[in-house]
Amino acid sequence: MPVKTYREAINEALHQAMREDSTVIVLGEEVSGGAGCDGSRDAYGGVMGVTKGLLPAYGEARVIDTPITESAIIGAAAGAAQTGLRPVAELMFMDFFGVCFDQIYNQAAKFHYMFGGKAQCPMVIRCTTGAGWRAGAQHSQNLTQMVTMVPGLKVVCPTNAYDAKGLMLQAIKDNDCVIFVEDKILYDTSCEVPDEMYTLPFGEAKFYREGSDLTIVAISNPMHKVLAVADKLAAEGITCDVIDPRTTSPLDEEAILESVEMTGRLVVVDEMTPRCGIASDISSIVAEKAFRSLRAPIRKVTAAHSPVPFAPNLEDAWMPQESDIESAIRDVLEYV
Amino acid sequence: MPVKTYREAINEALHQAMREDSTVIVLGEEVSGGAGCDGSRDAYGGVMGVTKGLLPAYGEARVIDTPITESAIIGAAAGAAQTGLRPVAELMFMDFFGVCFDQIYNQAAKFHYMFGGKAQCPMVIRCTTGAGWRAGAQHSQNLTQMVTMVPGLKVVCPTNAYDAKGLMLQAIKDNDCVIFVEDKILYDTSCEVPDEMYTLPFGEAKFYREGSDLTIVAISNPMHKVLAVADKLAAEGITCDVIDPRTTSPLDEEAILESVEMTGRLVVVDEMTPRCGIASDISSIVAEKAFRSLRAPIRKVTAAHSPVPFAPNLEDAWMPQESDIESAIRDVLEYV
Amino acid sequence: MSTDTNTLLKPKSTEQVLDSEQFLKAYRSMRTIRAFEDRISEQFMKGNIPGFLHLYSGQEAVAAGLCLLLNDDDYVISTHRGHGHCIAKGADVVAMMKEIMAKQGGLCDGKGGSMHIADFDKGMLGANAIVGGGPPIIVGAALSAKTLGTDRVGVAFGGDGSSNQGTTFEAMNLAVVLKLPAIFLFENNGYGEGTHARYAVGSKDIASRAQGFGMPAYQVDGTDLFAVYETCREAVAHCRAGKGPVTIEATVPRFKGHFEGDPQAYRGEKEVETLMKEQDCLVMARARAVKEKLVKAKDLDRIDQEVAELIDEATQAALAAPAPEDSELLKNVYSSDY
Amino acid sequence: MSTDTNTLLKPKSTEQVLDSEQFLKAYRSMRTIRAFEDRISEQFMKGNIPGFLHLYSGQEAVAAGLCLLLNDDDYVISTHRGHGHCIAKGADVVAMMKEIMAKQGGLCDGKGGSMHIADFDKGMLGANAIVGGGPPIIVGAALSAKTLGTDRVGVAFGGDGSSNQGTTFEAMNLAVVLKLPAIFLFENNGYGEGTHARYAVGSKDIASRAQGFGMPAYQVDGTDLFAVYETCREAVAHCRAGKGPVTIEATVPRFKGHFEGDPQAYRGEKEVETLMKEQDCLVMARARAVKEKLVKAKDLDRIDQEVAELIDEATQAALAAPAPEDSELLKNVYSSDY
Ligand SMILES: Cc1ncc(C[n+]2csc(CCOP(=O)(O)OP(=O)(O)O)c2C)c(N)n1
Ligand SMILES: Cc1ncc(C[n+]2csc(CCOP(=O)(O)OP(=O)(O)O)c2C)c(N)n1
Ligand SMILES: [Mg+2]
Ligand SMILES: [Mg+2]
Repeated sequence: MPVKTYREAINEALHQAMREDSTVIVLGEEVSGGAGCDGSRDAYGGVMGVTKGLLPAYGEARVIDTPITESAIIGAAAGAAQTGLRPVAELMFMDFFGVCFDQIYNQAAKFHYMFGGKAQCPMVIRCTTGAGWRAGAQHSQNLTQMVTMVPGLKVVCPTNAYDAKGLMLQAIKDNDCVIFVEDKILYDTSCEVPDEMYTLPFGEAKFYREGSDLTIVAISNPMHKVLAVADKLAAEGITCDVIDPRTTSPLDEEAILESVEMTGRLVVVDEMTPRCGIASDISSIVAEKAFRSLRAPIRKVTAAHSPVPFAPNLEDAWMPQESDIESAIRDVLEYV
Repeated sequence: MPVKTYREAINEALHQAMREDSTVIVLGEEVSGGAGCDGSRDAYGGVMGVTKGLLPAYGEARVIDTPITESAIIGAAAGAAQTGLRPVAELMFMDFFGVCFDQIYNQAAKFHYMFGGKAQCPMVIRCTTGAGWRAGAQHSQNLTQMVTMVPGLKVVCPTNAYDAKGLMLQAIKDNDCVIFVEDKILYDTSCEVPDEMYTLPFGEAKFYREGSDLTIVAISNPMHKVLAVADKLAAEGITCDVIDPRTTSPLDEEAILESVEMTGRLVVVDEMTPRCGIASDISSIVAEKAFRSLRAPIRKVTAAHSPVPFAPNLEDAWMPQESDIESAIRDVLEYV
Repeated sequence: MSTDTNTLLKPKSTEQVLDSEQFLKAYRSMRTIRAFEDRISEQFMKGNIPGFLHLYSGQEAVAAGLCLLLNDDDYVISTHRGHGHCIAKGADVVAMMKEIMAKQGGLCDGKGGSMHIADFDKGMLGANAIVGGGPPIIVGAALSAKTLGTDRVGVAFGGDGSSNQGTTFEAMNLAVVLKLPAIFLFENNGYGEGTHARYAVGSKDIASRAQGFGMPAYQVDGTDLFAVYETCREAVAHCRAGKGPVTIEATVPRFKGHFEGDPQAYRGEKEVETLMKEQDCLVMARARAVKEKLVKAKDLDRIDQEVAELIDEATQAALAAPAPEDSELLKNVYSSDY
Repeated sequence: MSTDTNTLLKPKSTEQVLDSEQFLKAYRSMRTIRAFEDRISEQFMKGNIPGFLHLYSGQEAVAAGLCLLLNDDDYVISTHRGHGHCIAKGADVVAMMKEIMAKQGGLCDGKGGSMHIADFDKGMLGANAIVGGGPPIIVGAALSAKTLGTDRVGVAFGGDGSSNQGTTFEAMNLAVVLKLPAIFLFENNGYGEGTHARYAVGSKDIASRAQGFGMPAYQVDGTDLFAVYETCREAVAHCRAGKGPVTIEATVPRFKGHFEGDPQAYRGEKEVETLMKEQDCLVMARARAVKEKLVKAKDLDRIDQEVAELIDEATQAALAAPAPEDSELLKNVYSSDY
């Protein structure tokens, strides 16, 4: 099977969805780049290159560069979604929720319910997340919890290229507003990705590893740190269920609960600040629904409770690292 | 001691703070009302009447009616806070975070840290919250978790008039950006409130009731439903610690943990949607730090995972009610 | 129409261009709105309506005049003050009343209420309780029209107050950049709650501010149905011809409080009384149409009568209808089930 | 100055009004900016600077010309492209270099970096990595000035791209409503990342759009230090006199990519080359000042020399400085401890 990067996989999904369905459009800042300029068009294809090639293939009517105007971008996507299109809007960085959040949580998320099921809002909001780029406090945040908490939104956070393609194709097909969270750190990672179109269902966790000593749930990029630790532990004979929910809303509670019922021990890892994050959420679900099976405290491994600092050493200290994950795991395993 | 309503208590705190410190200003939509009109000024004194009388007392330079422009209101407050004033900005409804959230979580919350401690942002954002008014999906939300999760913000949610006054005076004195969450349902509730100025510290929980069978933590208006249930149970000989954190950030973890260490059982109640809320957050903290003491699953009693519906019966079903709280408590108590 | 952005536009003529059939349609629409608002005000006082009401009384000529020019598949998006737009766009008054009373059979199954009333079959994309929430969304509806090659237009109603919200400006700029068939119709009733537009709109002039964004902008007396119609006719034609967005600022009186129950201490003495006497669009439209022999007074009387009956019927039906089942709570959070 | 909002303003004269001392100050500031940006570009390529850099090269006359008119206690707020504003406002270049290299002794203790560089002692309220983040905040600084009765002014720098953001418009309206001493200075360098202003600014014209908000607005050639100075002189005087806000649109070339490393495929062939040859504000300022005998060439040469030394020194100091202690991570999340 061909090997593709996370970037290529999402790009391919967008290409295929646009080819198949003429109501799919892409809009956002720099989604092609070069609008109004003297040089070449499609100069960026998205600042991360994810939408590269869409403009030449589908034209300006369907690949729409916008001014810097996030509220209008998301609002326009929501309005278009209600009136016959399937927009894929891009927010360059998830950190920019703040300049358009009303259109996300008060508008797009609520239309279907608030209007008694008579409106549909089939749209995707792509946004990048994640620290590690030394991009500072306003371009490094993982705010997945801010959308996960909103009823009406679905939230997807793929951790590999294969999942990214299948989940993107599902997101575009889906009739609700889907927030598609791309971890910038993952764009150049690759794995086998079929050329054909395929979808992956929402709300179905993926087991990266299976084991019996511990359950580890991780969201976005930290999953890869978890895997490194899990493999190290495996060499010591400690085996873990390593679960990637893939979508935080809907959440595959069942997979997590079943695993904890077997292992009795849970560590949850994300790269959000610690208060009210996904780690808290999953922990609380397990503390409510699988309490009887729990044999140790549930440990959360998250980023620190501070804005993301610029200095590389501080940013590294801010992010959850393999050593943090490992020591949390060992604590939980050793608990009697 | 004189009895005052929650509305009067906050109003008095604002009056006293403005009288004492000429750098305190109030700004927002309709904080006095009547700007540019032919009729009387201070016509509203805030749509809830909380800022009534400030304009006549302190004048237009310090009690500033604004256009409908939340990003500019919060941004202006943040800029003023950095340059010598202590603004108290009003967001009429917490639901409006979406039209100004960048100025809250990316700007005001981060200045102090991001600029190496060299900026300070001593401001208060007052906002109303809470369902029950049949105001529909965009005017009824409790989004306290959205600000609690943000490092750099402090979040206050008083449940009675006495606390409201003391916490407001502390909030205005505080050198950080404080989100002051007023539950609309509480404005007409009253209790004894001293005439003098006093402050209550942040991060110090209040015990509404003390007991040994169960710990109940509740945020905002649901506290009053909890108290009704707790009193009913007390009549049956069941006694509970009923804890009001009063500030969700900083959170008085210690009080909660100590209580759970004693009771071994916890129910957390809020009026937020269930995912990534304060109930999840507190539950996860206890599941991590007081696991050994836990003798039953931690139950969360929250609103439903949907937008707030308009119809009264649906809204009532959406909100956590006494019966929900009672049955969660009984489940937890009965768990063996 | 000139697209010279340095001149505020007036419609080419405000001579009578409405024919009698159209006039009757508009009159019926205006009368229905007025009667509807009066009735729900009364029902609100009786405690039969939960929540908040913002009535459209006094502004009827704007919604009615514009919507004469729209088809069912054109789009409008509204504000917290949305009943008039909804009725003018053709929504079923019975289903509206049920919605506002939170009953089964309501336009939004009782989940929306007055501030979120919508009728997607009539292209009415919803009242919106966030000031400035609508304009970005109508840009999307106009984008659909352009992308799908229909000749539909999208209209965002907004108030003077909403004209100060950043989302509104962003929507205007994006509509210009993408040359979309969008109309930004600002009903300047002088007030955003209890704050006057002469205070809150820094430029004092919404149309010219909009014009600065690079689109043609009209100012029109919103109490004059004939003028509204002619202005909107030009604006709609401009949009349908693919020439991009247009702004219209219509000055109107607000007969009622910001919300039902508003004591309105901020208004001048006798202000409302005078407005109701001198600026009632229904009275003026009727007088002119009869005087110019466009229609007969008795035809209008008949409409008044029919409307009164309709409103009675709607009220009875809504009062009699059951509340939604509790089990509806978690229905329609998502389109697809998980 | 006329406040007629229907006419875009030009400064009354662009005759030489800078005296030689001021010119030397501005020249030093411009040269420092240019040399600073060149040096960090080089250091970035060497891997000594983490994160992202957006260089100000080509736009120096704007920051330098404006800041000549400001005192340390006046306020500016900047954008992601903030080094020039920071230097012109008087920040210590050594501490800047340390900040950008994420070192101890940096202006923000290494927590901010290029995109969040600030110097509160100099009234520089920070670079801001959110496009449109600054204007609302400067409204607050101007509000402080008005409320506290100082004669300070606040300047929000912004790009052409930022002029499309709703927050910017809200800030302009609020500044007009409250009549605040705020200047909105848009540096139109033609580009928002890889999108041209002629596409993204629907009105094609930032100044006249701002003017629609009801404030005087200037357009100025931002490569001409003399013109910038004169324009800003009028604008600052207007603000200090309590007459409310002003907008200035300054057209400037962007010599570098949007960010360091930007391949710039969207730019025309030889575009940058031509701009650097024909629109270099430093070259032009120097030529005119020498020709008009305002200063001597050798004085300028000496400044160039001194600046080069300063930049060397800053680079050495920054390279040598240690990274922040890891223990700093949780310091300054809050002003007070709990
Ligand atoms: C974002 C937001 N801010 C504030 C409000 C509260 N509010 C509701 S209506 C209103 C006034 C709106 O004025 P205008 O746009 O002139 O409309 P009108 O009420 O006159 O029809 C305000 C401030 C809101 N609903 N949404
Ligand atoms: C809210 C927001 N949207 C988008 C971006 C990404 N971004 C950073 S700079 C920039 C272009 C800004 O253009 P302009 O205002 O003209 O400033 P210039 O880069 O030309 O100095 C964009 C789109 C951002 N940082 N913030
Ligand atoms: Mg109004
Ligand atoms: Mg630019």
